[in-house]
Amino acid sequence: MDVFLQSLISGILLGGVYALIGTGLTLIFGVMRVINFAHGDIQMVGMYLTYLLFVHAGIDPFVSVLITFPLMFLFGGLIQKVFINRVLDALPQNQILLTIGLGLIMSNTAMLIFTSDYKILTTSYSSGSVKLGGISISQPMTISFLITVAVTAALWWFLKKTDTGQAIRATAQDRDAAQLMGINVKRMSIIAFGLGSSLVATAGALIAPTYYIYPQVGAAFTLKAFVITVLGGMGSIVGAALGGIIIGISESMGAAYIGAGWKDVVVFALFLLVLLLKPSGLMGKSNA
Amino acid sequence: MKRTLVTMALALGLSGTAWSQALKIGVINSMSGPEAPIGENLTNGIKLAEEDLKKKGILLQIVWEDDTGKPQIAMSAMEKLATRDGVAGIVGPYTSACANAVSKLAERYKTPLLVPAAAKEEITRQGLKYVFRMNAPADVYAAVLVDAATGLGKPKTIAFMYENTDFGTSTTKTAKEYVAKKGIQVVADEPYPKGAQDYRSTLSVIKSKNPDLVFLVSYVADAILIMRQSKEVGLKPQAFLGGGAGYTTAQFATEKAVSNFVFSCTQWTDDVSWPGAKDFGKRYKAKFGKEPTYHAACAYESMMVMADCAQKAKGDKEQTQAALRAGKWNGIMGDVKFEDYNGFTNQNNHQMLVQQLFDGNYETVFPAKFATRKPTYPFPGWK
Amino acid sequence: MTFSPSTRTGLSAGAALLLLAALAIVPRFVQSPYALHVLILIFLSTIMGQAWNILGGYTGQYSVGHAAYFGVGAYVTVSLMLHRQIAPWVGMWAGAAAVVVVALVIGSICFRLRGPYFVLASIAVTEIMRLVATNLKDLTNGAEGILATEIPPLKFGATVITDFGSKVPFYYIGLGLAVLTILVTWAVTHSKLGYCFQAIREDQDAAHSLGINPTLYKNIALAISAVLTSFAGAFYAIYVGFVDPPTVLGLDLSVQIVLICIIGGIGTIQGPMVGACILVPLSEILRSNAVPELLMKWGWMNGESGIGLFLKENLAHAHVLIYGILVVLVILYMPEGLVGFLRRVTRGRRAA
Amino acid sequence: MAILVIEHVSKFFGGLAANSDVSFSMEEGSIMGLIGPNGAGKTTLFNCITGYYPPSKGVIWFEGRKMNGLQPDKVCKLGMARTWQKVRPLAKMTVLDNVVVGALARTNSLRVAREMAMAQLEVVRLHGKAGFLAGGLPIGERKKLEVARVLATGPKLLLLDEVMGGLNPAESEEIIQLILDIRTRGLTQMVIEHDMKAIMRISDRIVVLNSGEKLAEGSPDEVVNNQDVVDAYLGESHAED
Repeated sequence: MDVFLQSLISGILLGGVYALIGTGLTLIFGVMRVINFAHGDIQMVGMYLTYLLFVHAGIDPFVSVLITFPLMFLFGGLIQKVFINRVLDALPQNQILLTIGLGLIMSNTAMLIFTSDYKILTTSYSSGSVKLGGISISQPMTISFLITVAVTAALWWFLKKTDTGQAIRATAQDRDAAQLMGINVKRMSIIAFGLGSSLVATAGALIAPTYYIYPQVGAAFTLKAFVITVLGGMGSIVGAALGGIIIGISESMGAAYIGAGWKDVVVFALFLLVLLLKPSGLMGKSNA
Repeated sequence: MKRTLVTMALALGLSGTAWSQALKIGVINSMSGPEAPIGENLTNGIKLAEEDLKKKGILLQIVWEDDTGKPQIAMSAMEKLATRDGVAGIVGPYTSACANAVSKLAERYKTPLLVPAAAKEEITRQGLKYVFRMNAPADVYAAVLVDAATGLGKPKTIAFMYENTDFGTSTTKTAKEYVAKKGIQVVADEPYPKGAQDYRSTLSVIKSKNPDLVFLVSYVADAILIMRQSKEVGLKPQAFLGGGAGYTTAQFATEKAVSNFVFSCTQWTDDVSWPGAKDFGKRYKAKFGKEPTYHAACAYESMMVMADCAQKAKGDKEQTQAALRAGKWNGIMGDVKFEDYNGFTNQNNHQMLVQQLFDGNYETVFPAKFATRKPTYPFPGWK
Repeated sequence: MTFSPSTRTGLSAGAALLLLAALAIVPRFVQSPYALHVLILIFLSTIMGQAWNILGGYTGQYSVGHAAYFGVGAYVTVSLMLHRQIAPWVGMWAGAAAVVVVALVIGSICFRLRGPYFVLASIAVTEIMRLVATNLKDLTNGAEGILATEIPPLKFGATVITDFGSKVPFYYIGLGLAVLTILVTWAVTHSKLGYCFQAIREDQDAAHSLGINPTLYKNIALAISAVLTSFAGAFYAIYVGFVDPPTVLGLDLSVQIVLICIIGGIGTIQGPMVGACILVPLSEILRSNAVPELLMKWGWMNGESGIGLFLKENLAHAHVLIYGILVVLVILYMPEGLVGFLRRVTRGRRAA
Repeated sequence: MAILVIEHVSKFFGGLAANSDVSFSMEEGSIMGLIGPNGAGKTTLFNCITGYYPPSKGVIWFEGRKMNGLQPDKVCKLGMARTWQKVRPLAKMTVLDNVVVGALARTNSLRVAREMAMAQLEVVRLHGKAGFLAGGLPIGERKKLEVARVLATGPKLLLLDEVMGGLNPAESEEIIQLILDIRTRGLTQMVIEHDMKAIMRISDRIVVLNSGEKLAEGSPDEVVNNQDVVDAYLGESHAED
């Protein structure tokens, strides 16, 4: 029973961060229909930024989100404007390769600057936990989960209530129609890519105290982000949040009951199952 | 003087003739790609060796080759070094997969290959005359740790948790065979994919089995994560045994809250009484700004040995091989001699050490003749 | 000057034969095993790229999971050789048979999806195969991989044709397989299959309305592509003598395969060859620090100067970075690959 | 003899009926006009007949054979071929190769297919552009290419979805002549068209759809004089002009 509860709690807490990563990707895909293979690498950039702020300015990783978020927004927007924008109408395989190339550039530049050493942020609360009966709840992961909830809620509010948010949603729904309605689609794409980058970088900052940083750290997260996004329905924020939690729980349960080596098989199998049974994802519209 | 000459020759574009006076030794290492974090330690070790050799008046031309962690690229590198660059010998590759792939080429081209730190046993078990290995292979990792534990208490059960890579699985495989001989029962066998963020569910499964020993094989960062989360879930065996790699790093040691009293085995440590070990640690730290890992030491000593042989052989490959076979060294890795035993060929029967962490400091606790402190056993619990 | 189509075909066939003849006698003049090795890698890349081209280039199904077929081909061939003493040139057909089964299963999953979803599904399926290969230790020896350095000599009756003691037999096998792949591609594109494949690529619904069953033809394309890829895998396994899940089933490999085609020119018969001829030597040059060495050798750079030291230290580390920059530049400025780019340039010149 | 019989065909998307209870039949060798305002369900009916959607209810008979559930490729091989409202050229293939793809529905030999394709290109007078890339053709020629391509599949029944849409009067006239020409070869044709003058000229019978239902059926004269049709469709169409 302890094993079950422990796995469930860890899965949910982990899922929170996954949700944020997925939300970032879903926003980018929704607006541009580009599969961003550099997503994890953008997260890596965010993680190094967090690391620099922690080591050189002594800023707590959770607090540094306030700096990372806007900086990575600019970073993502720039990438969109300079590169992605030029392949929006290109063949999908070219878009994929472009983002793969950009990812290679980011991770290898990081390697030149920081070497390929593992960087570990040790905060006073890195291994802190609260005991609840036989199970323990990680303190830093609980905080990061709460921040995730707050960020997701804020994003949801932004997309529903602000003019820019609504324009982004309109663009995601139908790019051509949005253009006809006078929405500046190019600007929306830049904002969406910027926001997507901010979100995934925030996820990076949030896991920094409990994880570690190295130049290739992004690769695994990119794949995970795809799975989460498709699971929830490409373009759906609520879906991505839900997908993140589901993936978190299935990883954790898979590790406990089938074996840690098989947990990713569980995740990918789940992914294929959803693709086949409900290609639009759990929260996607059926015609999407 | 020689150095000035070389510089002048270079400036004049006469590099070809000048270089030919230097000993050519190839290095194959994972300098980029997923293995790069460890590969970098080897690079640094070899750079330090290059400096030291220069001081001794042995001028090296090292031909660096990056295998990016891929066997077929390692083969490219090997082909190039052996047939185009005409090196006297090669130090590397770092990973077992790459070392395996190039070993038969070394034999074919009669080019001595000194593998510094790859653990897979097969590498020196193929009867290849030109393949040498500095470090102790995977079976020793497990044996030395289990010996230390059985010498200190009476553990009856053991749980394995290891990354499902070549290194992790082959180390654990030999460990399982070894504990079976010692009559210890395996209660959990949990391979995990490296780079996961959450090990809590696996650890709570292990905790529910209540093992006497927990045997862990992980690289640097995972080691810290696993120990942090072990503390979280309250796993408390008689001893944590870290099978090399991640449990022997300075980074791991600094995580005092979770690393205290963890046993680990290593090929090398800077507090051991082997000549030059302490000094190597100091100079390494000064030059690269971090503590050396055993990979760095293995690579350093490998380059020193290879350069020594190559110089005696005046760059001739076959004579270099003969010199490696015949020679005996005593440096920062202790006694080095390449021997044939237990099915191994040209294997340095290296003595591995067991260390325990005390408040951020590694102390050698086993075997007794190298021990610097009495071990604490069983694990007294989390602070 | 203009040629009639048949004259042009005749000319290019002649040029191809000349090239083939030249390649066939290369080992007589080139003794350097390293040079032969690089050529063998080029052949291997050509096979992989051309095989992918049939599905991705001609049929428009952008699989980023071709490592699955490469890996199965490699594993089956090596396992049979090691455990059942079946010679690789026999075992590779068993590998091909296994790959067809795998391909049809993967096809039945992935071909229900289109566009980005197809790409992601192809990645997911291949990742599952990699993870299964890592976990099923009894079948694949798990992460430790399979080492197979002893290759049985190739015999014809009692005569030993080769004992694989040098690069040369591998050179000819690689060349032979590359030629086979190119011939298969040529035959496919000059048959009904090729028309059906391209129609599906251009517009699946329109093709469907013209009497083409897309599911059937996509699966045929996949099967051909997968079998040829499995040959590449088998060849790799025998040549390198070592297989493990990350190298023969990894996402890196799948991406590499696609890259060969895209750099060269997708959906053209020359594309994969051009791509292989560029990418293999390029990565060799960048990887082995040849650039600073040459600069020093030619006296353009002082090895002990600041810049020299910097380049020597970092260029080897930076080769993947340079690779990434090249990929980005090609996608932005030559989206149809080098072959497409050259065609556009020459066409432009002809028009002018 | 009726070549095509539509019996009580309905098609629902979710709760919405795109076609409901449509019935009519076509005589061999005739031309039937299918008209109706935008969203009347004309293209949906085409999609049902040619196998892109299975009808939700009802039966489609072609030459006495039940067609429900057959895939589009099978439908094509049985002798029904369609064009698309929004032309779908195989853009990166040549004009000739586009038609060859159609001809391959009838033969496995490339040589034969090329000959057949060339013949059809001559019918639509595009043989001069056989070597051009289809994606580079102007709209009028794309429409003709589309007709040549379906003709090459050797159909008995052609379903033409707005082949005159977006063309200038001269081009439209060419297509009209083409349709009449095809009739002389004994092929049956169903034509969706917005140009009322054209449809009145070429059709033997006309079916009018409105909101998914059949509103009227008859000769062009009968339809024009049908008050329901005038109210529902022609009125709107005039208002549009």
